[in-house]
Amino acid sequence: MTTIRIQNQDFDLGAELNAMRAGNAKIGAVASFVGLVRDVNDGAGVSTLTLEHYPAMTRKALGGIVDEACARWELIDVTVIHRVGELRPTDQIVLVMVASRHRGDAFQACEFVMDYLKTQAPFWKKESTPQGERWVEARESDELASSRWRVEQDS
Amino acid sequence: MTTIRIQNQDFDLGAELNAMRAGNAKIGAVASFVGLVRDVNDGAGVSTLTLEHYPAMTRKALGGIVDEACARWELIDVTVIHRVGELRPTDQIVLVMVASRHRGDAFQACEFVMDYLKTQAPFWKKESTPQGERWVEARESDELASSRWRVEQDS
Amino acid sequence: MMVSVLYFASLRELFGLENEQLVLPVPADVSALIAALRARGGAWSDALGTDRRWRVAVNQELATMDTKLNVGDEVAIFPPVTGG
Amino acid sequence: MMVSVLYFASLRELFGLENEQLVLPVPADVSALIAALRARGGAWSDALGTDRRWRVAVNQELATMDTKLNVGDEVAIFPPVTGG
Repeated sequence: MTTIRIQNQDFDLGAELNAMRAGNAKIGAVASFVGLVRDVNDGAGVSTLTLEHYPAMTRKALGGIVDEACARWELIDVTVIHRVGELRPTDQIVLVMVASRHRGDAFQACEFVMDYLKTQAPFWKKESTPQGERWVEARESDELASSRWRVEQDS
Repeated sequence: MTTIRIQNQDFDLGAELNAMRAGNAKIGAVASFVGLVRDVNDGAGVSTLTLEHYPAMTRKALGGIVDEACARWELIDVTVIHRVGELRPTDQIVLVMVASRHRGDAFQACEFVMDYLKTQAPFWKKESTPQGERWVEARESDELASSRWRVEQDS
Repeated sequence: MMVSVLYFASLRELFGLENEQLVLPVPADVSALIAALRARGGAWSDALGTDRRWRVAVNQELATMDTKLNVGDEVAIFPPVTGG
Repeated sequence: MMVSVLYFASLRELFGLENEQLVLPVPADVSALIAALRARGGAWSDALGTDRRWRVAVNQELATMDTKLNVGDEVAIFPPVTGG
């Protein structure tokens, strides 16, 4: 089972977990990741963060990443929620929640989905700082995090 | 910052996250793990699961594990909640939630705490099945999961 | 042969353009499209120079320079993604 | 030298005992305590045999067979943990 949502509104981590576990008593492990807006990035204060995306591609990209995770690990349920629009520090940006029988699968698949989302899902962040607006630069470390999953599969 | 709770009552994942992120706009990443009661274990149906612990040692053991995680990774906040008493399928057993600036630290520390908790924190599960009561056997895979963190530090 | 071209994020702002229809000689691939855009000079040759980082998707899937283009394809050009 | 000994989970049920005070000759370590318990025979020698899996904590910290014991120590003997 897979739930993918792109939305302006906030989400509730507890409600997402409750929806997932109510449906399936085979679930023994749920690993989650939530990304938050920080008030400082690359040394500058951040007052708002605006998320733009490429709607026609976003759902396709996220669906592909989740399908790949389901092919690699034994998963029971996956939920991905990504917000778009204007956010503020401490706001929630993204949720990846993965349910499985045992924790190893849940942890690995959750981190895999985040690493691929960070490099392959068409979202872009623009920060508003005291020095003006600026587009967030992609991080080399995200490319590395994503590439290690390729290495693992090849070896 | 660290929160460790041993309790009979349930917990709410969303509320724990909200408490954590409200306090600190430096948090960019929160990795969580929730363990749930499954309705089948080792091939037998499970109607209730009773968790016993060694109170004087539990808090000390969990505190030691969290301290070790804080020494190894750059963490901003950690919450560990473990329930005791009688639980039923789909009930929540344990929560480990780790906040950091970037996701790599949060993911690794969260999995580390779970792996150590599974082998070093004094909790024991007793299952009630149609064939009667039985104590859950420790898994070899949990020992392996825990030992790989030792290898990583030595190498 | 006509294709749709979409621009996102900093590239959209830099070019002052969200999307356009572009006619390319057949057969064409992504590198031919990029070459045509670079030929406009200014911000185009600057942002799409080989030393700058950008990504391209064809029909909503990440593509490479040698990905073939067909009539009616939707090509998107954007900076490396930064969501999550 | 008196120490407190606590039993948990399946061992508590097997021995029918939650805790006891035990007198040991000085100096003593965990292996001396285990040997004294095994000498009781029956469930004791069976459950605490070297081929069975059990853990020991001294003053609430995981210990090994050669961990030294001091007067008043709290020693806990229990099966491998299964929480989480």
